[in-house]
Amino acid sequence: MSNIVNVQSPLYHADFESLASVTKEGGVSLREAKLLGHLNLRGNSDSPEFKNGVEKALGLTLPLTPCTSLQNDDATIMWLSPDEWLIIVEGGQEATVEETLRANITGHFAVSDISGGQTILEISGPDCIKVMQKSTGYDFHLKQFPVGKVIGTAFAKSSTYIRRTSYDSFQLVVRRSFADYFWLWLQQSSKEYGLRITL
Amino acid sequence: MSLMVVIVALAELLDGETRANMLLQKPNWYQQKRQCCAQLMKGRTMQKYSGFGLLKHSLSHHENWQRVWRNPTPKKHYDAIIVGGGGHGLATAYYMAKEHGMTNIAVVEKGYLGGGNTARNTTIIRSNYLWDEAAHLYEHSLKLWEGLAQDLNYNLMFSQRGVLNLGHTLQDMRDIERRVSANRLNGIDSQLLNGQEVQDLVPILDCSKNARYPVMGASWQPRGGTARHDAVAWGYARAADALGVDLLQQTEVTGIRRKDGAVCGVETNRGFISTDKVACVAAGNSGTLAKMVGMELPLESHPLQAMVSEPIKPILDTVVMSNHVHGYVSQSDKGDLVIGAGIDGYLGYGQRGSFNILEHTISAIIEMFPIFSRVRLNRAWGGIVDTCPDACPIISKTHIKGLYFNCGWGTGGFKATPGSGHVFAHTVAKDEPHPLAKAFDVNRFTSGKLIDEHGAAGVAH
Amino acid sequence: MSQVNRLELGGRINRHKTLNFTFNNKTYQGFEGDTLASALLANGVDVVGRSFKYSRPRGIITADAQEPNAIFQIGSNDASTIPNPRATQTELYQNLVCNATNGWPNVDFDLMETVGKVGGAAMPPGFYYKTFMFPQSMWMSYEKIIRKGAGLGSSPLQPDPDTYDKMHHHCDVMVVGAGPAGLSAALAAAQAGSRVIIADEQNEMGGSLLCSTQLLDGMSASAWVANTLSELEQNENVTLLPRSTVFGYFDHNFLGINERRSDHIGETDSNGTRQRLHKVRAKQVILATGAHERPLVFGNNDVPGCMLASAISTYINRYAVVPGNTLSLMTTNDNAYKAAIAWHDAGKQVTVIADTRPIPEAGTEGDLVKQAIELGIKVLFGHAIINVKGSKRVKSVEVAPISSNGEKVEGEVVSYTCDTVASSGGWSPVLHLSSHTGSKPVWRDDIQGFVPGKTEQAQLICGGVNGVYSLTQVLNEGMQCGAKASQAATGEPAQEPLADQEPSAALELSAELEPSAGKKLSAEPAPKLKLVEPSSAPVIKEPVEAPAMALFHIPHVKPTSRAPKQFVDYQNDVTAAGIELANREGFESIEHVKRYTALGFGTDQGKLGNINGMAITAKSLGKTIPETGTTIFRPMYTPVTFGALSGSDVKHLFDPARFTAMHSWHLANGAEFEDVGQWKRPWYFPKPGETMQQALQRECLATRNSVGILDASTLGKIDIQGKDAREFLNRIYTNPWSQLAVGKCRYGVMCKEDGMVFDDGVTSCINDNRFLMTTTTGGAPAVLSWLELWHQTEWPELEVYFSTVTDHWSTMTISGPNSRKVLEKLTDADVSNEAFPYMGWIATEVAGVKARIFRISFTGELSFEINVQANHGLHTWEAVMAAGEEFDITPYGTETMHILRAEKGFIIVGQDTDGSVTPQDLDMNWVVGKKKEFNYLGKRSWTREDNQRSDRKQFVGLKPKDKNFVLPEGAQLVFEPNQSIPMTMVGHVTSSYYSACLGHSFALAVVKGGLDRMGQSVFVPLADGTTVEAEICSSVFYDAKGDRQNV
Amino acid sequence: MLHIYCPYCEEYREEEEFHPHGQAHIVRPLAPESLTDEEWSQYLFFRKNPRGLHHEMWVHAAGCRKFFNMTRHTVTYKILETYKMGQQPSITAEDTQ
Repeated sequence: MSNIVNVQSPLYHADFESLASVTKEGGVSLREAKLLGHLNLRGNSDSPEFKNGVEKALGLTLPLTPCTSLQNDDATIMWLSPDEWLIIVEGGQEATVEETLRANITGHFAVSDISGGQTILEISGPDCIKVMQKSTGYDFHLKQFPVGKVIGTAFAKSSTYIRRTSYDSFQLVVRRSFADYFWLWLQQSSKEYGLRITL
Repeated sequence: MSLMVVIVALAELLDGETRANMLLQKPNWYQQKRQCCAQLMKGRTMQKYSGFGLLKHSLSHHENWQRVWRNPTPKKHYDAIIVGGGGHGLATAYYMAKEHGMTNIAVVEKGYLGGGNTARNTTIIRSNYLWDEAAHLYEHSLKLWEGLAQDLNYNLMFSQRGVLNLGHTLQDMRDIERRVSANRLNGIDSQLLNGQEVQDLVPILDCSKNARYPVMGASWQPRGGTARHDAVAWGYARAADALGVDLLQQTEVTGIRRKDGAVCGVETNRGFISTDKVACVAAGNSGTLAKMVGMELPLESHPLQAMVSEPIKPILDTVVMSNHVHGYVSQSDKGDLVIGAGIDGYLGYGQRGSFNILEHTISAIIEMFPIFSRVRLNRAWGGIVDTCPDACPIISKTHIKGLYFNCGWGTGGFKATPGSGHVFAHTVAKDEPHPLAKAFDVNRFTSGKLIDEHGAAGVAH
Repeated sequence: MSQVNRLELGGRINRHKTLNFTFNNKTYQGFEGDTLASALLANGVDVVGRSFKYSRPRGIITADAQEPNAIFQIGSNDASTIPNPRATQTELYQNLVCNATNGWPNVDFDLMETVGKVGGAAMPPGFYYKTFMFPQSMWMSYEKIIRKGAGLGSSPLQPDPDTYDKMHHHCDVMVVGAGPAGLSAALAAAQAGSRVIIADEQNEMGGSLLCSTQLLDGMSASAWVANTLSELEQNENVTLLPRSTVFGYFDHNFLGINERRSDHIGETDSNGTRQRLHKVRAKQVILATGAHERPLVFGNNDVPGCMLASAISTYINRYAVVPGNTLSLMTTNDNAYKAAIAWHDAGKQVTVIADTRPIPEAGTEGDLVKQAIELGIKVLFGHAIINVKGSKRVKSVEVAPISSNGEKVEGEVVSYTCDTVASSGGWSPVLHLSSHTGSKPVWRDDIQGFVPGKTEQAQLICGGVNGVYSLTQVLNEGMQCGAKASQAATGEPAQEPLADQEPSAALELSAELEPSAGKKLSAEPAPKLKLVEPSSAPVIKEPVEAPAMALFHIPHVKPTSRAPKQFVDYQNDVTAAGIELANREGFESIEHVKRYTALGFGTDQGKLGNINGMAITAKSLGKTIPETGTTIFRPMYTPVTFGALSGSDVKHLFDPARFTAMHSWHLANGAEFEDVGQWKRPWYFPKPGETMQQALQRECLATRNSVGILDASTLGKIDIQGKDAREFLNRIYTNPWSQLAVGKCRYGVMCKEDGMVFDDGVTSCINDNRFLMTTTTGGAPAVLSWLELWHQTEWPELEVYFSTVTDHWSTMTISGPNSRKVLEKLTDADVSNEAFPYMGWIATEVAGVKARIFRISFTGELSFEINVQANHGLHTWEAVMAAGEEFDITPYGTETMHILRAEKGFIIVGQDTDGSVTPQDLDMNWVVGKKKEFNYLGKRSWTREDNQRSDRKQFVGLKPKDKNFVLPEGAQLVFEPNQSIPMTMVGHVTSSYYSACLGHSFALAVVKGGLDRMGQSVFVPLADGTTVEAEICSSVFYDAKGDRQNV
Repeated sequence: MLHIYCPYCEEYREEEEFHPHGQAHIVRPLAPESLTDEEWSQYLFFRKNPRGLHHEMWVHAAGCRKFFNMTRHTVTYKILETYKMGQQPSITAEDTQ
């Protein structure tokens, strides 16, 4: 029995490695930020022991304003609902972070490792806002959707969390089983602008 | 088109209606028809319609056509008042007069006759329901449809072009087999078709493996079809009027007066009218009427959208429905593709729904018929459907003597029009449920004996 | 071929670019900038179609969306052909191919016309209802012939070669229509700093200004348009959408816009998007949709050559086409004189103007009237054109004096020779969109038209749609409207403080990643703070106009019923006489009139004829127009392509297809797939040459005898955490959870409040505060939502959280006597029955990967359900396959899984249940908690009367007498096979298979009182007329004691 | 197409993100066993169906997954308010009469 473990991201089958070498031009760039650690955190934001515990564990304040996110070198934490957050950490760190969270938080809370269940697609480029407008009914004007904001929304016939990382770049949190649909959809929607795959 | 009228008229003129009939070897048909007409004539003389009549009237420039119905002043008292002048209400009135001899009755309509869902539906008629109770009721209705134009002397354009319900998954096919098998044993003409048979029947349907949800088979009811919706209301109205029924349009019921636990009359915007029986057939407005007597009904009124394309040359000869991809379509005699959608999940009396339902419905049509992609949608509208928790109607007496309800037909009311009117007329006239209506008593929501037709009624129609 | 009616100068056409096109197999030429209609008129084509009912020849009447006659089939082949576009709204492109949609053998010579003349008399409105009834059985034959005449154009016969998509937008101000009102409104709103979208259905923005001869501030109307557009284009907050029809106005200021991106270029566009559906959510909507001119209703007003007065102006001024040589004009107003003046200026003859208004007092004539008289045009006041002579083209008109109220002909009829008749009965505001959201139009006597009524939407109206027609006023109103909308939209207090959010790490991040983003952020000024000097309205010399006359239906010397046909709605051949007849017959509500006569049911949806029809109804019933009511316009404003409404949601994108981590393996190994919800699940794995039955037999036996493997990843999985998790499970499930120990698993059933089974699955205790729930594949989203519903709305005090982990875990079930041996090769954990008994779970490593293994069994065999993080799913699957090779491990799909579980009598919710089945009906009393403290969901309903019936349908097994006969799934059952139809049915087959392992067929079913009928027979009457018999038996067919799963 | 203010996300979102869940403020009887069948059926099946203001429950399905309440007019479709679970409406039909 081989000791090598093949790890496969949800879009493994799309073979971005090969595509990256052939698609050099395009108004839209797409990258799979794959194999990161994803943790779903639930808790009562009114509870100081919860808030402080998270802050202690992550070194990052728990975002309490709806639809916001915070980030430091090690982790990104996104507000998903008044009692639910998504924590993104480096791949492989999720178990440690989960342990740290459990060690630091007391009271009623929940952490679920969902690293295998989702992936992040990073979409960017001058035409990426148009692709986003084709995909979801949210307003992408900077005034409504500033950098750092994160929204859970319907995306074509699926749903996703979208986080704006700059004027023209976004992260999409995509469930594994829907990843292929997103991939097909984004290819179709960006066709007229040219789609460039990056690694 | 015009050629047709001439030919039909000449055929009628030359050898009368009996000719075609003799060809079909139905010797008693003519007699039956005469009896029926005679019955209709009892109330007053109803001008008989025929192709020959059209030719005759054309000589006088159509100046002498009789009114289709009177515009009467409300009497002080009626033996029964039917609240709601839609198809079901008018049918109820007609059968009460015709079969139960109750001619001193009125239909009270707050707008114009047939102006509610009768005027807004997609006209599909079928009886392939799963559960015995529903199947028998809808089959009763279908049988009435089959002789209705002659009965009413009004062409309802009932076209038995057949109805297909597609199956796209293994579970769809199990459900279809179950329904078809039940229909067969109930004497309803349902058949199970496999994918190839469906393809042969509707060559333009995409039955390929490439579809997102390939067609695996279908149920097929050849006797199902469509009818001209407005004509149903007008035909019943004209025939009821001829039997002496007063049709009171622009008359709104504002209260139901009771005495000693029994109904004694209705308050309207045209004054109080006394009566012993109030039969409510008011679809989405049933709840408002119930509230007048402090009753609640297990009904919710939802928007149901429908739409038509521009008229195109005939290309689709059957009704095609799919629960799974959620849409259905038929082509009218004018050439419009008549398309139905699902209901909106929220309550709505606005006669309009949300745009995303329409978008999804059109996607579903293209999923089934990719060649329709370049056809254009002409008009979309909404009706208000009163839905019951089990997707079956309420045909019921109430705890108040003389008060009856017929409502909750949800998305399937049009096809039931004759049957609904027929069994409700019996229920009201005899003050006891028609045998086919018994199961639809409102008490079923207490006993738990629901008749869950969500499967058969899964896609709104 | 020369364009006989083309003027040598003028128009907005590009004479340097000649375009060839084919109409009815004859080739013509037009210019870039032409519509198909203007090009046909330029070429002197008179007859473009035939009417539906009477097959009368018809010509082009309008220059806009009202056109009822010039409805074509456009396209050269079966795939790209388009039924029913209007020539007036179709831009000409090189090599366009089009045909008339009616007429046999062709539009110029239609045999049916002759028949129409005879039979037509017998076809008043409603004639359908009065005939074709006898005998009943003949209707289908009559209908077949009637249907032959149905429809206008034809559907394509091949799939669409083009693609479509959709785009969402948000804006402060959405301006509908880019005529003078819309452009000035957009400009004002943009200058005030709003985000503006302006859409217009035409190829060029400018609306009526594009054919106006008025000067604005001394410059031509088109120059003003160009300047305004240039300013709008330069404003980055403004989006201009030409060729974009706002077809629907929906609740809460949501608009649907169809942009035609390539229809003007050619038949198809292989690279781009043919049409794009824009979906706009606007804070404020400005309707600047203008007005449509109304024709007058007079005798034979459908003869080709009869046109709207404004259409004539448009063709002359915008397209440099004079559609004839000699013009007669009938009008109720001054404005229409423009057509005669333009005609005259184009060097053609105006025969007569019949002005229906009484002779004005000297000096009170409007400026345009004066101008016409000065030009020497014959103007007859108090006159009307009561009839037209001609068949395929107007030959002459009959003019007569009429009474001052316009109701009677009073005097001698004089004939005038001409080839073109223009008419104008005034203008109708284009209020369709406002009506889409339920707003009822309001009649205004002063403008003789309906305007938008009270609305719930944040909607403003300006210009023609508001009954304002003088250009100066239109521009002023547009500007005011734009400013007002802008203020309303942007003056609102900010909804949320996001913009003032403290600079966070996220913002710093953005600066690092994308320097320009920071700049963009800060560079975004708040334009509304900037005081912009609004443009002021240009100075325009407006002609003085005398009041118009309210007249719709022109009298004839004969009564309407005997007069020549006076058309109201051309497409459906609705005449004034038809409407009056409908009224006489008792169809008095305008909705009845419409439905009975088909008024407004054409593809123009009554744009041209509805108001005239209402006016005729009103007159005939002795009512006013507002008393007669109005008709509510519905979407679409003009027809919208199905493809555009579907966008990209077609073919493989119609609905997402969900895949597991092992999907590529299944594909590579020849799996056939089954759609389960959105999932694609392997159905079975046929080997080359194998039939489905052979494959299933092989898969079943391999699992029963050695080991099989199933991808079970699609089962829903919910991580439940919190100290009240147990209590929550107690309330949701029917069985008790208080005693389930850590490391143990338990099967549970959940019911809805009506007591009917809703979902089932195994839930495992991870630790005292944590459980992992599994659900059915199809039920997963509904179950999660169900848990959240009860927690959020009823029991928020319970400390419990739910997270879906369905996608996180890849699940593979190895099942069969050799499954332990396979597992032992992959893990160091002790998986012996002693260390790891049935209905337990362990955390360990499998194939070098962290795993949870559950000892649960859906096959009845020794089974291990291995769960690994999904990124390791394929790796682990392949490792298991390798380890199992020596045992001939066999992958199986859902069908084998169904057979194996059915042999054990395990239910599948949704297949063996249908929402009307209780746990008791399923003979699953063991899963019903009797002593639970909480009155859990569904319990109360079991004591209702109907639940107490002894003849409820109960879940049993069936053994067909013929051991090889597999009962159809879904087949109905009867106790008495020889009864007549309708039969008394007693249940149905829910699952049915051939069991390779048992050596006979078997089924699961629900049967009335079935549990008390063991050993008795039921019968299955089949479609072919035969009946098969089966014995009622226990639903457990295999290993009743459950020994095999327990080893 | 409704435009709905989610009281948890604190902003307007498109209708496609939400699912309606019927009448709001239906409380599960504390002791179902003590109810008559009639009373139980009222809880199960009988709903207000007003032509006018309606308090109804929605869930922000594609967003924060929170259930919340809405006061909406069933004829005009105008939304007068949305409010969190556990809160009472500030506008009722009586207010507007």
